[in-house]
Amino acid sequence: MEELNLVQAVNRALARAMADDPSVVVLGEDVGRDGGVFRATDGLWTRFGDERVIDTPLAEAAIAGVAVGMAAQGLRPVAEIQFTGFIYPPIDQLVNHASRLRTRTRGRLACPMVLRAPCGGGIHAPEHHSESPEAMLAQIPGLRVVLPSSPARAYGLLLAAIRDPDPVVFLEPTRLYRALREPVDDNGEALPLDRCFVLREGKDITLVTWGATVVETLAAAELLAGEGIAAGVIDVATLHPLDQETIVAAVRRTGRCVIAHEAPLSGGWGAEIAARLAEHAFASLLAPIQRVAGYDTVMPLPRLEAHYLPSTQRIAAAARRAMGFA
Amino acid sequence: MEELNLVQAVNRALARAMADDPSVVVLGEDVGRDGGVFRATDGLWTRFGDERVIDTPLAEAAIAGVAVGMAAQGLRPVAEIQFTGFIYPPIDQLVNHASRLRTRTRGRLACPMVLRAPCGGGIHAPEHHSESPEAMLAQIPGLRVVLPSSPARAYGLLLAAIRDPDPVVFLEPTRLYRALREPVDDNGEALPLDRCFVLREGKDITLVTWGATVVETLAAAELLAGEGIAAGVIDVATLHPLDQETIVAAVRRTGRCVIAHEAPLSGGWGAEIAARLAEHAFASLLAPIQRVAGYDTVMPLPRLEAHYLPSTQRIAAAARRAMGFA
Amino acid sequence: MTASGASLSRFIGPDGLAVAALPDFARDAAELVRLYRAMLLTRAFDEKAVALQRTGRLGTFAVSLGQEAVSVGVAAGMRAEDVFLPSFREQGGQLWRGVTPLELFLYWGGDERGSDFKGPRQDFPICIPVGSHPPHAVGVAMAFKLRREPRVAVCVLGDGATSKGDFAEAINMAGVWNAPAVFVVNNNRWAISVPLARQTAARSLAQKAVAAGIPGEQVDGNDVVAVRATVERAVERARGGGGPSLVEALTYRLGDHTTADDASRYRDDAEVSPHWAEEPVLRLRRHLTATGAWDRAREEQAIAAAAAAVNADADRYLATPAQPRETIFDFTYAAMPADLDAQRRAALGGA
Amino acid sequence: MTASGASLSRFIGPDGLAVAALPDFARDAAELVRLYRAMLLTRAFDEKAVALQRTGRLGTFAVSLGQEAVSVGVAAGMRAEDVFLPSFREQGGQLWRGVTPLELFLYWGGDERGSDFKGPRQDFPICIPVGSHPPHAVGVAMAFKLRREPRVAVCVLGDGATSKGDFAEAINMAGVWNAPAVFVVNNNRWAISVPLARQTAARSLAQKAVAAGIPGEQVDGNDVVAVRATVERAVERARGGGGPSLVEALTYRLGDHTTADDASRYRDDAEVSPHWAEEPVLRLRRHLTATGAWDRAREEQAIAAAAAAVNADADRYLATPAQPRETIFDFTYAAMPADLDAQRRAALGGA
Ligand SMILES: Cc1ncc(C[n+]2csc(CCOP(=O)(O)OP(=O)(O)O)c2C)c(N)n1
Ligand SMILES: Cc1ncc(C[n+]2csc(CCOP(=O)(O)OP(=O)(O)O)c2C)c(N)n1
Ligand SMILES: [Mg+2]
Ligand SMILES: [Mg+2]
Repeated sequence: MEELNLVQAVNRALARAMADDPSVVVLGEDVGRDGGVFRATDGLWTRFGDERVIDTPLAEAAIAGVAVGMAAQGLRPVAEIQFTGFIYPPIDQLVNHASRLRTRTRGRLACPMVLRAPCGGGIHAPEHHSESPEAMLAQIPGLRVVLPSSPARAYGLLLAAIRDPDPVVFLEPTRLYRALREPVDDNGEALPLDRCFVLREGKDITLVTWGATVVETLAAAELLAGEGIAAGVIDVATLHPLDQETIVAAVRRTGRCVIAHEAPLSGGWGAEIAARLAEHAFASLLAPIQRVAGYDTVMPLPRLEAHYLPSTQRIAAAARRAMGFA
Repeated sequence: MEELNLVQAVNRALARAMADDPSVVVLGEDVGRDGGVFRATDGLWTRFGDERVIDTPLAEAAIAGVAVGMAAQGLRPVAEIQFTGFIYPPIDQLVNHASRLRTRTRGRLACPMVLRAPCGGGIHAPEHHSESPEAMLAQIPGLRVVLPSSPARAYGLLLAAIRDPDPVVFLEPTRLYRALREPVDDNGEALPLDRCFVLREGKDITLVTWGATVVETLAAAELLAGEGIAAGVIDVATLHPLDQETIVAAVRRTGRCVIAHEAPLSGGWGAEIAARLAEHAFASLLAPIQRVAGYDTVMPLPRLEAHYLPSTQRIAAAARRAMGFA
Repeated sequence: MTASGASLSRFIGPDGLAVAALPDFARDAAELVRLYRAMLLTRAFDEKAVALQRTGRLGTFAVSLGQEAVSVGVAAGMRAEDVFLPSFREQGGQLWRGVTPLELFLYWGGDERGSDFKGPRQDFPICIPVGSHPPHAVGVAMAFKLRREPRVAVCVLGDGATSKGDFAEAINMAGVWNAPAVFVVNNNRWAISVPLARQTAARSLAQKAVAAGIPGEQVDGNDVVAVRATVERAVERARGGGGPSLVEALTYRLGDHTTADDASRYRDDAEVSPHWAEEPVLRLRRHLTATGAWDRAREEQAIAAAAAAVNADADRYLATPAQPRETIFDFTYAAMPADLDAQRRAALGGA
Repeated sequence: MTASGASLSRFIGPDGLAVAALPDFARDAAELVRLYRAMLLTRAFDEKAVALQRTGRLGTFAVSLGQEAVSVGVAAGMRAEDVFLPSFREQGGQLWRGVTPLELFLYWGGDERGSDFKGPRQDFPICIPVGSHPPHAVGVAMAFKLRREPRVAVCVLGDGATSKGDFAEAINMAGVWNAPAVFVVNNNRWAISVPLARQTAARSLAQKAVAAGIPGEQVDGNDVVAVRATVERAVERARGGGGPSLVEALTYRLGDHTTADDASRYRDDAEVSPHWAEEPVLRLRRHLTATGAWDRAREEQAIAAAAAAVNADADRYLATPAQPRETIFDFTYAAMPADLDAQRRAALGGA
């Protein structure tokens, strides 16, 4: 099986989906001849032509809006927003149109579109290129929000997103695009869009995370293992709708939980998960739920960004606090 | 003291701020001669002229962007978005500019603007006119988000918002615009932007809420009192930055909490409050934190909206569940 | 009439007399009567809707009084297989395309089933967020183009909507891609209280097309023959691969913005009055009468027929029970997610 | 050169010879030398920035190679008290207005202090979200207008940015309000990999002004004299109450989009080559040389001086310690909210 990094896995999934289904089209800025600024669409333009791989003018709101129109007509557009910093103009289309076309027409029209965007910090990118707005998107009813953290999961979840009959925002952790490789079987098999991934079992504490922070969380689990603390790790990946069951079941077993994410603490998706646990795992909780997150500040420019991103140390320290709670 | 309803209180605060400070300007669609579709700016155009009360073309993104430019020049623009359903295009300006102008210039430029919008359902309004997106806005670092629930609080908080040196989103519960009157002293006194309002003390359980849902929550507290349950009620009002202290202190005393809001459950601001409590009031919690909220669906059209909005009964039932927890 | 210097397309003047040789369809009196009846139906629908709203049986409603020729004319210029993307004041066009008065009453009465059109299944529902639907038209058009289907997307928006960035983005994209889409601006001179002069300094709205490099033209929006002919030409050009275009139809909003509005706060009667002489129903009646195709008896019969059709559907609307509560949940996704199902069950379980 | 039919303003041709009577400022050789040195400084800055980036000591950077005349010319057409709102490729204009190379290095090196300009205190920081700053220019201009200050807001954006809705909304508002704002499109023919022909079907970008009802004109963006003269005229008209306008400066992006880009993936060398003969530094050098105001010795001295200035600031930049960690928090609000202060204390307390 071929070893791929995350951006290659995204590229394979796109190619596979386009080969399988002529209604899949790709659009966005520089997705054509250039193959995308991160090369996620590399080779697609040559292979599928400029009717199905469409370079757009520089207009994010309309990119999303055009995708809505295409999807209503039964195409399966996969639109790229170059960075999450530019995903805000599309929010109007996502909230007011994409996510509600089905319900407002009682199912007469639907919106099977995907909006892809690289997400998060840690690559020393320019201002406005390192944000993690997943919670802003995940709170939109009628939308799915997915954020994979490995090449194989990116491959399977992107295929699922494209095949899903409803709109999906698919965020890709920029920091992981080329950070790691793993064997990915390009077999066209999708992963379910409503299941968390249990990456590590552990009886003492549950670490819940997603996106690039999965790396630091796994490292923290390893560190804790050395201290005799068995930490489980859950990659939420399919943020909305949420797989509450898997998370609650794990925390019911361990009684302790740390939630780690890169987005600002307040209103981050970690809040939703903590709230679910505070209601549904209440009787099992042995310690306060700890959140380790970006701060409630603007993402700093690169020279200070390492201080902003949740580190292995911060995650491990939160776990120790939870373990130490009487 | 004059009895005013909420929209009149907003109007008085605007007039007062404009009279006190020549740098305050009002802009938005139909805010001038028409006085705003809800009459919030009634009389201002006649009194202050069309240089300070500016009817804009129909372009919400630019309304917010123009306010950013004015604010950077030291004006204090108060921009109106006609309904929260049309506040999504401004989010780009709020996230990428308004909220970060100060930090990205290390304080060289600032953005003392206010973006006002009527918020929420329950008035049988057309499609797209009844949404409650406060959590989407409250998660933006560098921004303040305020949502008053009474005429007096609207008056004092709006004055504070206008005088605040940072950008404030000021949401007004449409359902309460004309629902109730109370004496409002038009004395130019602002209320603090970082304090919750304790509307009712109660030793058994704490009901936390904001906006129009304050009405049903107070009614639920009254209902519960009849059953021998002493429920306190907190109006969060200043959603972000959050006054964690007041809420945590109250729940530490009662050990039980219901959070009620109109926005969809998942990712609502109630999640943030529940998460804070799960961490900082953990040792005092006697029952799972209950959230009563809108559902994770699109706001239904008027014929079904009453089934969507958190009712007095639902809030009271959640409180009873919390009380009944062993 | 037109400040842009471009010529304004018109066939029938305010007095009902032809000012130019009529297009083929308009030489057929039966066809003109069909257009006339469609405008009467629209007006009857609006009247009934306002009556229902005033008595608390319908929500806020946007009348199209005086603008019926734009709405009907645009739809009449399309083929059934084209896709219509209307704003919230295009009931005339929706009715023409087969949306029923019942469906429209349901929609404005706050029932989602009103957008589940049994007729034009692929038409878009009414667009409330002003100017946010032109990009949809581009997407629909690109789907047609990709599939080599000879179909056209037709989007109607207001003069106010031309100030929205989405409109500019959409027509620009349509231009680059040569998308088979036609954008029609229903220029009724007002956006709630904002008159056109405070909406834009552009000399005409048709000229907004220049920024997108597509053709733009003006048409007398009170002349249903001109609207239909102009739109038909634009639509057929798009169908034939000739690309997108923009049509500005000049009309006038004779009524309040909506039932929630009071135009007397910002608009003088003196401004409104002269426009009554220009209005499209009167104009076509004059024309039909002058050409002998119409008389008082037919008029009375037609008005009665329109009212009867509307009243029958109003009764059906009033007799339609609300949807069951669970429909709040049931169309959110194609398949019910476990997480939402839990909420659904809790909601139905009481509490 | 111009496809729009409108005439293209130009004073100095590619061969350095005047093609029209020069404006007053350009008859002063010292002033031309000042402009020339400013372009050299910009080029030296860009070179150094790329060198620092290539050696891992600066972040992604957008060179302005070949576009120096637009950037410098725009700034030179403004007064100090005007406000400049640049996109991310206008270091030439920023340097002219007194932003230091040190500040620019800090910014592109990932340090917020780079936007705390000690010079033009009211200028906007670099705008990265393409096309989102034209509305700010309108707001700034309206503040000037309200306060009766004879000042102008000048916004520079790229050709790609003209496709953004914000741009259309902003120029439309500026038009309605007669705001003292000037919008300059730095048309370098590319938006990353998207050439102008795929960006818009408009015959020119100057014509985008038609949609807003404001004047639009084209200028040869490789002729710094023409850029300055044109912008100066537009700015002075705005200052005098004559309203906003749009200037399209035609130039060419000779380099990659940024240091993260590889233009050879999408652009042939054959397309690029001829543009080297048009580029602005060469052009003004030819002119200065031809008029006897310049020679090889001065050239060498000027290049050395520019490099020295840039290198000195690069050294200062490299010697500047990072800001303390707490500055992540300290400028979020004017006063530190209790809630954020708790996070700040936790962050500083370790863990
Ligand atoms: C994006 C957006 N902003 C504001 C509103 C509120 N609103 C409804 S209609 C309207 C005016 C629309 O004017 P125009 O486009 O000319 O259409 P008309 O009402 O005249 O048919 C406004 C401001 C809205 N529905 N959508
Ligand atoms: C809103 C937005 N979308 C996408 C990007 C990514 N991006 C940066 S520059 C650029 C192209 C800009 O083209 P143009 O406006 O012509 O300016 P130029 O780069 O040529 O100076 C793009 C797509 C961005 N910064 N902002
Ligand atoms: Mg109108
Ligand atoms: Mg460019």
